[in-house]
Amino acid sequence: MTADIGTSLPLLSLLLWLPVAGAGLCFVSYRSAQLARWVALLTALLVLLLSLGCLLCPAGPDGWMLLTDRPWIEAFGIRYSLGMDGISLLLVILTAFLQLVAVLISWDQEKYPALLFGLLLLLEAGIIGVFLALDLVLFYLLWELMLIPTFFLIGIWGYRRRVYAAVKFFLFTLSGSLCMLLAIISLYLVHGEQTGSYTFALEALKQTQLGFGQEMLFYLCFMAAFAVKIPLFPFHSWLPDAHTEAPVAGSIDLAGLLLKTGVYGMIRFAFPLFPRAAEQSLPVLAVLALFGIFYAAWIAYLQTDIKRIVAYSSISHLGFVVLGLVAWGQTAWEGSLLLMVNHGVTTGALFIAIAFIQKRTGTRELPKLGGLWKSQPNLSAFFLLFSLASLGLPGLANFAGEILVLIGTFGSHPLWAVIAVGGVLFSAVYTLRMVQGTIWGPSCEPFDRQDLGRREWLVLIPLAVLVVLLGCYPQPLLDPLQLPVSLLLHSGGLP
Amino acid sequence: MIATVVFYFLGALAIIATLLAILQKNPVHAVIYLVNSFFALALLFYLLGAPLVAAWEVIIYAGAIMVLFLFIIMMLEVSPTSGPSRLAPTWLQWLPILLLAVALAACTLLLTGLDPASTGAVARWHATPRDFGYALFKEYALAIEIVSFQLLFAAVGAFYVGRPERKNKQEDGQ
Amino acid sequence: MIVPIEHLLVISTILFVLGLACVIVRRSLIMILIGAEIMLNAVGLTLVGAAAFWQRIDAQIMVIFLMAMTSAEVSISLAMVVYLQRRKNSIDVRAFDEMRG
Amino acid sequence: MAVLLTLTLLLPLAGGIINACFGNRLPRPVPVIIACGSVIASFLACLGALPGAGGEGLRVTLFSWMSSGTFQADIGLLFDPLAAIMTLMVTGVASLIHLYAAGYMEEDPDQTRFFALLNLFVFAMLTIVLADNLLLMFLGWEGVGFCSYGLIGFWYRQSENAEAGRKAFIVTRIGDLFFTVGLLWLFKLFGTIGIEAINGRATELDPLTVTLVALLLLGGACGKSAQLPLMTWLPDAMAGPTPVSALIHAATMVTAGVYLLCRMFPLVSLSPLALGAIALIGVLTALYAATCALGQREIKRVLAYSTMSQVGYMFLAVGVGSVSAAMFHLLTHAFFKALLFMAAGCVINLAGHENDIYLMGGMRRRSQTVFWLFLAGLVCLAGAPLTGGFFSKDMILAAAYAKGSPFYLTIYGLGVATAALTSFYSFKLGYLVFAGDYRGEELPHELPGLMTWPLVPLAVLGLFGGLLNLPHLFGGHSWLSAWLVRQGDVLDLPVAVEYRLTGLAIAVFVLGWLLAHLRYYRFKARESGVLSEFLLAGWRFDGLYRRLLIRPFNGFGRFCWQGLEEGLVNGLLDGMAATFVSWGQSLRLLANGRISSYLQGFIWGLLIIVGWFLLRAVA
Amino acid sequence: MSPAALQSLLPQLILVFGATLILLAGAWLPGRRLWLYSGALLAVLAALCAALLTPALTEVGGLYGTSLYARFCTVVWSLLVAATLLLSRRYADLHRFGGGEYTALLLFAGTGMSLLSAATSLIGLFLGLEAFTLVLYILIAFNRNDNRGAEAGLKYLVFGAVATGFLAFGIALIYTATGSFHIVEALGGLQSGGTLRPLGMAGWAMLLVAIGFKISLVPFHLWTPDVYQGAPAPVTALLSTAAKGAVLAAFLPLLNVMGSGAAEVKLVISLLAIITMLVGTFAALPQTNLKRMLAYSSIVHMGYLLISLLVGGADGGKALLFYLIVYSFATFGAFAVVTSLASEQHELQDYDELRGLGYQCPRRAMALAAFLFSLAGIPPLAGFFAKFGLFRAALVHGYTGLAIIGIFASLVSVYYYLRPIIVLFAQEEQATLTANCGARGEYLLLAGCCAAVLMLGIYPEPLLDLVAAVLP
Repeated sequence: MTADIGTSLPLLSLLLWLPVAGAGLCFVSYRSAQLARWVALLTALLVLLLSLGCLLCPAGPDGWMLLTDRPWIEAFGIRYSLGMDGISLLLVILTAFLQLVAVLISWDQEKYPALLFGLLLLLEAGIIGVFLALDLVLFYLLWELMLIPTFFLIGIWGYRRRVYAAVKFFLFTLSGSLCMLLAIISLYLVHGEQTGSYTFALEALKQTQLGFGQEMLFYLCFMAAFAVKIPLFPFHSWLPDAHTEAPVAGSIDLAGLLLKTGVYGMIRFAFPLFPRAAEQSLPVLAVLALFGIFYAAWIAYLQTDIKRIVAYSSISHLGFVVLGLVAWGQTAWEGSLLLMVNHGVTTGALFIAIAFIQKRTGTRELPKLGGLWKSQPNLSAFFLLFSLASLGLPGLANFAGEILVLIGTFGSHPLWAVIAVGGVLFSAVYTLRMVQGTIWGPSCEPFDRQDLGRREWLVLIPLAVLVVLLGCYPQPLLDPLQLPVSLLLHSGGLP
Repeated sequence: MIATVVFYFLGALAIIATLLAILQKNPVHAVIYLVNSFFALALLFYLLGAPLVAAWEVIIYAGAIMVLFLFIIMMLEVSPTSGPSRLAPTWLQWLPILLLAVALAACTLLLTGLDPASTGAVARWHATPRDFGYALFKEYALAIEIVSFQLLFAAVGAFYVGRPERKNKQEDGQ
Repeated sequence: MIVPIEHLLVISTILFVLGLACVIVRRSLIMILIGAEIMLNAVGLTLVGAAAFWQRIDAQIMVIFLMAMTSAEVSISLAMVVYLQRRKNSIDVRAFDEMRG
Repeated sequence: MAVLLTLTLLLPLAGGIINACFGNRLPRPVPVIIACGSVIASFLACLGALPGAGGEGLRVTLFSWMSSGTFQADIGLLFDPLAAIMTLMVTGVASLIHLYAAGYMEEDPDQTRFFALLNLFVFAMLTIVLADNLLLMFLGWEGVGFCSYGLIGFWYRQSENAEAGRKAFIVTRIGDLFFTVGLLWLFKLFGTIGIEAINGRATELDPLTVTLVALLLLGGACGKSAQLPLMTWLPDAMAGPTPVSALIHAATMVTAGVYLLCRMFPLVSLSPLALGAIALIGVLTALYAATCALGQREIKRVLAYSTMSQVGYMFLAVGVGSVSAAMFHLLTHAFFKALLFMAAGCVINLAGHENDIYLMGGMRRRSQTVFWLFLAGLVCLAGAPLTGGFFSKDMILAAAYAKGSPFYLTIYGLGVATAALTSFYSFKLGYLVFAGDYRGEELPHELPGLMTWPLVPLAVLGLFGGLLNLPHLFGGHSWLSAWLVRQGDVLDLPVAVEYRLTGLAIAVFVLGWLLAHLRYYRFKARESGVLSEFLLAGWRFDGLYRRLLIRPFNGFGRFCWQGLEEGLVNGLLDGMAATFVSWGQSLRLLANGRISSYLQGFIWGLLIIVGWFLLRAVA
Repeated sequence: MSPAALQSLLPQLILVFGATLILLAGAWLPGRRLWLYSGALLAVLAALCAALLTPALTEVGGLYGTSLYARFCTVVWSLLVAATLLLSRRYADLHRFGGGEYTALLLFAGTGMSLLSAATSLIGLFLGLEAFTLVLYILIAFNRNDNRGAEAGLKYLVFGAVATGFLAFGIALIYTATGSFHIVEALGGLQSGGTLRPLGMAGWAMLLVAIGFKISLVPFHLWTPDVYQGAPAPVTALLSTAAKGAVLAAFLPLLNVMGSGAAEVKLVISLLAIITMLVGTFAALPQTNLKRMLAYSSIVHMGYLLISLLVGGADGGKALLFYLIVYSFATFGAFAVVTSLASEQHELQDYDELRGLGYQCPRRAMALAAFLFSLAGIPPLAGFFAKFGLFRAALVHGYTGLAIIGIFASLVSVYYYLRPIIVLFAQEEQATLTANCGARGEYLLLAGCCAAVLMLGIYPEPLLDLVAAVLP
């Protein structure tokens, strides 16, 4: 590892702690919604600027742009160890951006605004931390830190079945991550017994010599956590409920960010720590991913709640992401990571559009919607654009990632890629059904005839620009991925 | 040899008296039987070389505590007609518990019987009051202190709980 | 030599279990407390026997503490009995099952 | 030159974006002017760039789209003769149609959306044409699909329209799957997706691979060009505004499949099997569509089936190895079919927005101009001698005949039969619409000038389009073949054979006309009967697909949702949760508030512990 | 008693004489706040003494040790008593507690606890345990206007009396086997030939029942929810933290001094741990009363703590003490919230009564949520590192099965911790809420517990170091 470059300005720690501080401020100022709002906005903005500032840091030969490593809990061998490479960078920027959007979108929230903003910032800290942590316990801690804010986001500001959804989300993710915790501690013990140094540092634990059965067991435990978060079939059943019942900010965070942490965990932790087990598991993962793509698409096709459709579509798209990982190649991985970012933006945008639609019509049920273009042409246009991006129209965001995944996958496993191509068709089928029922057809009567307001424009335009830009010129995102991806691919000892 | 016979006799007496005590419907009768049992126990203590303990057994248990019980029974007017007969369990209720108790006793005894020490004999031995007093006030002085405080606070507690409800809560100051 | 320690344990265990049975089966609060007294007496017997067995005085001292403790306990218990009788007008333990579940 | 070429591509895009983003805020005629202006400017820029297309052609790389690992995709243009001729046609026809649309959509409140989509469509179509790699082509490919979707469902308030758009998008996307797989495979084979590179190195492949790849490309082309078996979307697509039908579903987008096959011809031609398949699909579609056209009642649906049929001819041309014949027919067809559609739009307008040809009649009296324009298109379609359609169709049939093998002779025979049918339904249409008396009730609508005069150049082009590639027999020099550097396509048949073939073509044309004249000159009554119903419903393919594909699709989806998702996965989880809680409930019964039962817990616990110890001690 | 012995016992002396003084003075001056505050002050003073004073003797009267471990326990229990006194201020006002008696009894309970965890002799252990148990009988029934308090007192009394019998019988049996009350000799002499002597087994069986009652292990746990529910909330706070902690702290050396014979006992303890964790968890699931739920939760936590007892040694000790302290903060905090919500008529216990409270009293509700999350072991709250340390210790020492069961239980337990949180925040507000606005002292305590729960969740190192230093 290179020396601590970030000493002059502890960028990584700032990224992690700034939102925490902001959240604290929000909680403290719980009496004044206005203050909390601005605190949240400024914090989110600052974090975004900081994360963009990280772009300026050059990457070392080992891929790390910034590293921070300090003792934390020496009694257990836990270190406060953060690091940023190209992969983290992209995801951190995505997080910061979407969180800013989430703050903006929640601006008018009247129900306990200070609490909401505080939780959003806390969640941001957790997610950013997950993307930066290089110590397994620190990672786990931040991984779980995401739980509480999300639980409240769904549980307090959600819709009708919010409690069920929130509890289900909590229990699901927790059960996965507890498996991971067990494996983390066991791995630490095995490593400690072998080397005499008890540590949770990722780099050190990679050197652990494991028997194959042991390795597979640990790997499965790790994957339990990640598979739930991604979510892979059949661990996905929390997702539709959580997405559907969550308020818009929660949906953005869930779909845009939380799901990505699972994939990130796979490439940063599960694969490098247990390369042999990972290799053995690839076919299974591929089958699950492929099955998930179609299964979720099929279910999405029959839903009548548009938010639920988008929720299932997330499962389907994440199937592509996992497929790309399974293909185990530069192009496929870069495609997966790109698709992750793009899916985050697209789906987040879709959820926002849906929230606006619901605000105006009071419903998300397809049979009650229709003909929105007549009264809300601008909103409908945005909705259409995001839907198209979601179904993978070339030139819009998702396509760039999907095609790279497919190309990469075809290179190593043509059959998987060919099957996956079918998923693209399916996504068109359900997405167009959703568009059809919402903006086309005979019009329903919206309660609120106002088209987009100023703040709504402010939120939607950057998203729309991004959706187009990421589709037309994804290269700036691919460049920083190149080195870390190739390092990760080749360090694991897999072909 | 006499001592041994007396021992078994007293043991049997204590057990029988206790058994009768717990089977009584009327608590007053039960207390009387129990006093019997305690007397037998006190004699056993004496036999086992603890005359002082034997004396206290009579004074404290049979004397003080059991009288206190009687006193409370009288005070609460737990009449033999209404209260106790209603409160006395039937044989049917006794049976499972007795079985359980027998099983428990059997297990415990089998277990203790397996210990090599259990065949060891209790020898004739006599602790003089001097030894006793020495140990009590020299070695266990601290324990005595603790016990005394315990008794104090128990008394306070008993007083607090047992005192009648005041109609007028004047002590609610501040 | 009077008896093997085993026999002493037999007597005290039987007494102990009798006390226990009394506590469980009886419903009158007073009888329950009496059962507890029986159990403590059984312990006393064991201790005195053990003292004789080891020819040491400690166990006898312990019996004294036990008695003191018992009397403290009894005083509180009986005060409670009075208190409960006054509140509920009953010394049937079955009357006290308001909290459950 | 490069700048002009770039402008050709980007001007429609700019127009589209401006209209999409700001169209609603601009005063009324400005969006239309922007739309038409940008396409016309694009046409002019294309004309300017044309000299660069000769020989090796012109290449422009704008920027790198994405590159990852060994994969590299640029936004790069390739302006070679094939692309040039196509670009010219697309921009030219699109310009005229834009002008026509300006009149057609004059009163529509939503015209900015219309023009934005139309401009975007032109951009996407030009992307297909000019792309130098398959991925960029795919971008255009999907782009036209989307624009077509948006324009078919333009009048979205009727659910059927939007449904038709969706159907078009999804059915073509089935074809796109094949294209995508082909693209992936080609990249794996060659490590590049550049069209020239692939064509140049195609000979390195083994025959089986070539055949499979070519078939995949054929699949893609079938979807876009509405060939069997992915043809069901095209007739429904007529729900869109007429200019859309003219531009997208007649002149340009549906021919994209043909263009793709021509583009990749060096590769495709390496597999005789694939060529045979292309030819077969082409001719079968041509025949199928021609029969369906016979049974249609709506004017635009007749034209839609005829388009399908004509595109089938183009496929046939590719299948028999004659790129220039395919492109020739593509061009003439673009002219006369655009003309026909737009004239049909005029007719519909004249008939007071009535679509049913059985409710028309006597239209000639309502507008002579429209009649003559429509007739010009009709004779081209029917293959009247010396019209553009005649020459191009003849070239295709001759090329099929020239192949000589029984398979191709059969195909030739089918092609000729189709030609007869074409002539028959063309004139049936003409008679029903223009001859006799008006049978409808609607009053005529005014025809804006913009809706008639852009048709004139098209009529001229259609009628004299044959000059583009006039065969030697008629004193021409096969200019198009030369331009495309496909001199080999110019057949060297004995003159007698050529005369025979030409004669046959004329004969079938006359036959068709005569039959139509006999039957339809005097209108009798609406046809009914099993056969005509069957033809009207397009051989009931829709129903077949619904039963074979859509219903099982829905059924399986329902199984996944209600069976697996709700029943198995969620049921299992909820059941587990319920079990846990019920355990808790039964444990609650233990805590019944009774002191004695609590104490029994003590005893049991003690008994177990002592018993356990006893066992251990004994052991 | 020698001056050296007095000095060594100074903290306990402060407590007990303070209690007596307040008791006496309280009879003359019936000021409630005055006595509560001065009691708290005394308790803090005792804690300070214990923390700062290096004792002159290593063992006092052959009964109580003065090791760092014992003093550390004294500090913790004294502080908890002080906190309870502070917490009781408003509650005592509302329910017209006799200030002098209440304070004195609590201080004496503190004495008993600190003696208990310092015991080096079985007699000392017995006396310490009985000292605070006796006092707790009264404290639980201290609210004389409450039937439930009376019922709770009765239940605790009956079980306490029976448990005393078991404890004494166990001690008697062990003495019979070894002839000594001193823990090291008595328990060390229980094994022969590498296994536990049968008499030792019988003695341990009785001891386990008694201890099982005190720290409410399944199946000796059934009293717990009833008593917790009925007792005054501040008393419950003490009952669930210090009272249990003191027993556990005393339990730890008992197992440690056993040699090879400990294996037999540990087998039984692991069985108890398993059923405690599982039964407690499942029984808590359907609870709809906050205090009962917390009671079951404390049962489950005792199950976890048994694991650390099994691990034993320095590792287990560290895990135990750290867990115990973190658990105490969270549980005490939770009961403090209950206390602060109590009105004159009743405590808000039922979930129905708590509905929408998150918006009426956001700070307290948030604090309660934090405590519950900490109990559930969700990062970044202290409960996580407590569980982490505990399961880590278990895995290090090969108790994999127990660790897995523990993790499973803590997973399921999340559900019942979430329920009140949902009730507080996620459900519609109730029209008529009877929550109190709470007193300053309560807020102070809540803030303190919250801060501890958060800080220890982020940076537990200082406490871990302290705990490691304290253990022998």
